[in-house]
Amino acid sequence: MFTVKDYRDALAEGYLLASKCRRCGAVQLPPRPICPKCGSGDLEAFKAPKRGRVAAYTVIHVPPSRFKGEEPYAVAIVELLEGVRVSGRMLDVSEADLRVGLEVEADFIKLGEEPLLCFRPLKHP
Amino acid sequence: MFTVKDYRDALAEGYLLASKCRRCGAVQLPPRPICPKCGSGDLEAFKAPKRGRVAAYTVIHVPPSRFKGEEPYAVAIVELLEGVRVSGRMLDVSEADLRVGLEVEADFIKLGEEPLLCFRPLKHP
Amino acid sequence: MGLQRGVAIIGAGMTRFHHKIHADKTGRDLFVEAALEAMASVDNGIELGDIEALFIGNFSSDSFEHQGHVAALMADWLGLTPRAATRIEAACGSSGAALNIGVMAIASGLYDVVMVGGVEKMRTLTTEEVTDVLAMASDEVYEAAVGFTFPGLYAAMATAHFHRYGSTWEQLCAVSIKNHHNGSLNPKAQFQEEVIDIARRLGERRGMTFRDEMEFLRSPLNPVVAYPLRLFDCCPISDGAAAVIMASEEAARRFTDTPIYVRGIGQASDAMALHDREDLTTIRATRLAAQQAYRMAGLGPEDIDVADVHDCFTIAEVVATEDLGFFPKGEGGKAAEEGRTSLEGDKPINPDGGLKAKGHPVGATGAAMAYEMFKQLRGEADKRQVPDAEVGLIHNVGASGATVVVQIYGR
Amino acid sequence: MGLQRGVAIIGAGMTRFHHKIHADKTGRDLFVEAALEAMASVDNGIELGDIEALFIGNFSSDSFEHQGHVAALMADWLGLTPRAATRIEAACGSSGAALNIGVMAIASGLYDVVMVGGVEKMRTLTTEEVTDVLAMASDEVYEAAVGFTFPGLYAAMATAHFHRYGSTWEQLCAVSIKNHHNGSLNPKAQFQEEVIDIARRLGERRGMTFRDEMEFLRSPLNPVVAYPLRLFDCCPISDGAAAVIMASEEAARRFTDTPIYVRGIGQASDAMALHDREDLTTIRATRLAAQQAYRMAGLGPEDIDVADVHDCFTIAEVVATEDLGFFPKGEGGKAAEEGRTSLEGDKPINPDGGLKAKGHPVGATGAAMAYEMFKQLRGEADKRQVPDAEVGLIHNVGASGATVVVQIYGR
Ligand SMILES: [Zn+2]
Ligand SMILES: [Zn+2]
Repeated sequence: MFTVKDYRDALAEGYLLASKCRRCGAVQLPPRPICPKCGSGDLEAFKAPKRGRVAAYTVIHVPPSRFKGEEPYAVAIVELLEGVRVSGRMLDVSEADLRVGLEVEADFIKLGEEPLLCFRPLKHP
Repeated sequence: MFTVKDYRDALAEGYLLASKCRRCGAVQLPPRPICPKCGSGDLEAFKAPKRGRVAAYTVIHVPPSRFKGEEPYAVAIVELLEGVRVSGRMLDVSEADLRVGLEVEADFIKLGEEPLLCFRPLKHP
Repeated sequence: MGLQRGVAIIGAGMTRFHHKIHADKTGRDLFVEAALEAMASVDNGIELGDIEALFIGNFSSDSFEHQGHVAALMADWLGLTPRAATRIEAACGSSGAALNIGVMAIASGLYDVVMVGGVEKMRTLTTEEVTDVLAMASDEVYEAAVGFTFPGLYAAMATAHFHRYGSTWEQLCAVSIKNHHNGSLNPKAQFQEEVIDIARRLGERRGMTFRDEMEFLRSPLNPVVAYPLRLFDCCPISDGAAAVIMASEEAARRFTDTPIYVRGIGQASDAMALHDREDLTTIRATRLAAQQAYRMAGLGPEDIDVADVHDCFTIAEVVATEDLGFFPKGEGGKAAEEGRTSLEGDKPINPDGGLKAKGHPVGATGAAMAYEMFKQLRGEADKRQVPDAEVGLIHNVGASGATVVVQIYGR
Repeated sequence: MGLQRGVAIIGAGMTRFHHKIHADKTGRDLFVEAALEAMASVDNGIELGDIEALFIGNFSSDSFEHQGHVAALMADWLGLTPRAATRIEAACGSSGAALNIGVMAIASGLYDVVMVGGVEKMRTLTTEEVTDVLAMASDEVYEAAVGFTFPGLYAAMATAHFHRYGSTWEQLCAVSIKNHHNGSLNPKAQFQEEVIDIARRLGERRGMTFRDEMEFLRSPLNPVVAYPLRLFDCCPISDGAAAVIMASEEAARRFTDTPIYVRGIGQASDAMALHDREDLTTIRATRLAAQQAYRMAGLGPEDIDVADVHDCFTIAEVVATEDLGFFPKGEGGKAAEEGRTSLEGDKPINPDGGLKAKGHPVGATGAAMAYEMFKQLRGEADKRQVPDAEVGLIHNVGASGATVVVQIYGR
């Protein structure tokens, strides 16, 4: 049974752990103990792709106290696969360039002790 | 309508604010907005007596973090009037002398910024 | 199977919601004030002894007042002990969820009369600390940890809504201006001032003048909180409490000739994390909770004369008016801009000023919505009265939509 | 008016309660584990889609995991969305209160099948910090502020009880020894070791030998927590979750031939502050909640074959067995000493080890008590089975007695 720790351990190691339902094929990111689509507990782990597109975003100007001093900072919801999204911090992008549809790639950094999922705009060669 | 602040202000000034129901005579310490005996909101303030007897007590050896370092310290429930009790810190008494029925007198000190209700054993002349 | 017994509201009260005037009061002081007003509002009078149970919505007195177990505390302070007292928590939907439980408690046959209240004393903390506490209502591990705040989640919804439907920030401003107008008519509202008057007042202090509201709202006096949402897109931080008294239909007649009947109730959940929702521009739990309530009431969106919807942010009101079926999907912003949701419009929304102007002591908001409908449907809403309002709806959301409660009332 | 529909428990599950083995799990992980076990225990099988609503007891995930809004989170993680999910909080009585709401929810006619669970992940904090969090369940302003802790409040009750009835600390030790014995028979218990075996194990490490349990319990290896209560008078800090599935009597028959029927429920409140109670040696809310439950069931204390009572501290079990009417006031300690509450006694109490040995993840405790009665009354309690148990009672207390819930079950 996948736990929160499995996902966080994967983040710390530099990849996005997802699960796929062996019964109905639905994908969960982070991995879950139960498939929310069909209720099956028969799920297999896989590494989610690191590239995706911004589905929604914001720039935080009034931060919670734990991130005080970092403002303004951008956060985005990124779609990695059809219908599979995740939240992450946006780096290396100006407020003007941030938009829905922007192509991004995941990066894995640490904020103090904690792994932090980040995204950066994809640089086309 | 009496509020929590009224009681705390009184503590800071060195007395115990109580209320008495004008309808049924019931006494409330701390003062309350409503008489719990009869539901009346017609209550008058008065200063509760400072002397009473220990009705129950304990000596805290595992403190909450805000009182860490003060342990062991004694806390008592003191009966000031028939059926009217209050909780306070016990000072100037050994664990051996602390007992139900002990005569005590209220004292008002500060713990940092906060007023703290204390009791000391009554010294008979 | 439907509810085994009908339920009605027979009394309602609330404190003014405010960020300053309650500085000297604790949560228990606020709740007692609201509860006493609710009792005083019962036409034929009511005694404490008539109230058989208490349900209290509260989000996090743990964080705000270092006080848990608050339902027992409120019962104690109001003089309701030894009656059963239970706290219900569903983030900003806490007292909405408590209202549903109040209905079930009576319909079950266990109680004839109960009080349902809500309370939140928030102004014990700084704005940053409050932001931190509110973020607990989202998914700590997957959202809050990467930096999402509560305004941030709704801001993200706004960007998705703008992108998909072409709605605009200017449409959101129409919501804010309308709600401030309604608040100016409501003596219980935290802000009782039109946006244009606030613009004039603040401008004078800084030697600035504004041609109209929009110039003010675009100015630095309306700073960005979470892009694209600015200060005037966000509800304030508030202290306050509200309470309603519910009774079985049969018991209700003893207390008043004009009870307000609960016609339908609904509640749904959804993924905690916004990113996990099927559609970022819709709160699915709103659709499902509304469906349940409409079905139970045998009514549809077209039958609703007045509604209090959960406008914690301006975009939330737009999305809610769509998801409740008042306007086609994507046209909520346009409807606001056209004045259709104003007191004079065809679908008056948040006549009390909404969370935006009335204030949002989070745990008290659902109960305060029920208070407003009690006043509106009894024709007691004074300057903010929606004429001939016979059917009212409340819509109370927990966090970014993981909990939604809907209730429909009728005269 | 009584409940409009009968209610039964058709399934129950729980994690083991523990202070260490769940270190790598969060609250949501624990709850899912308990919920899946509850579902697997339903004789004829059950699907997630059969469960129409979720009620979760939780004391303060706010403080322990910086996570509010936990009912929606649990629904999400279990795959129960979009079903209604509501968190109930009444301190250590949280999931007891949730059980009562589950009963009302079904009796109201709104739902046929609901899940009621409880969860608490406490071992994220140090013992001092946990002490701080638990103190929030008492009156912050009038009790916690002067230095009362949660053990301290029960310790004060003990001094009053000793003074008035001549009961003794040695009698409290009998409760602890008995509950550790029962825990040693329960694979879900945190401590599965007799006190004498613990004495031997700890003694060996320090080169000490103990003649019997009492010599060990009087030794420095059993330090004072809050005089007169020592470590072995106190329940431990635990992580864990529990869940039961409830159904209307009619729906229950689809799922099992041996449902456990809810015969009576009760809930009462009292003053938050211990000092404000009428009598410091009695928990009045226990008496009143039990009265309600006995009346609804048409039963009395003499009819109860087995009971789980809230022994957060040894003195609490003594007071509970008196207030529930099992023994005359003041004689609960004597009854424990005489073995009357042991598995072989005439009134077996806490066959699962109680909070003392089974553990006490506070928000999960009421649901775990219902789990135990489900097992006992179905004859599935293995080594700790009370022979021929037909009627069971649970007694779940919030804090020092400001909330008490009682439920009575029958085959
Ligand atoms: Zn599946
Ligand atoms: Zn009186």
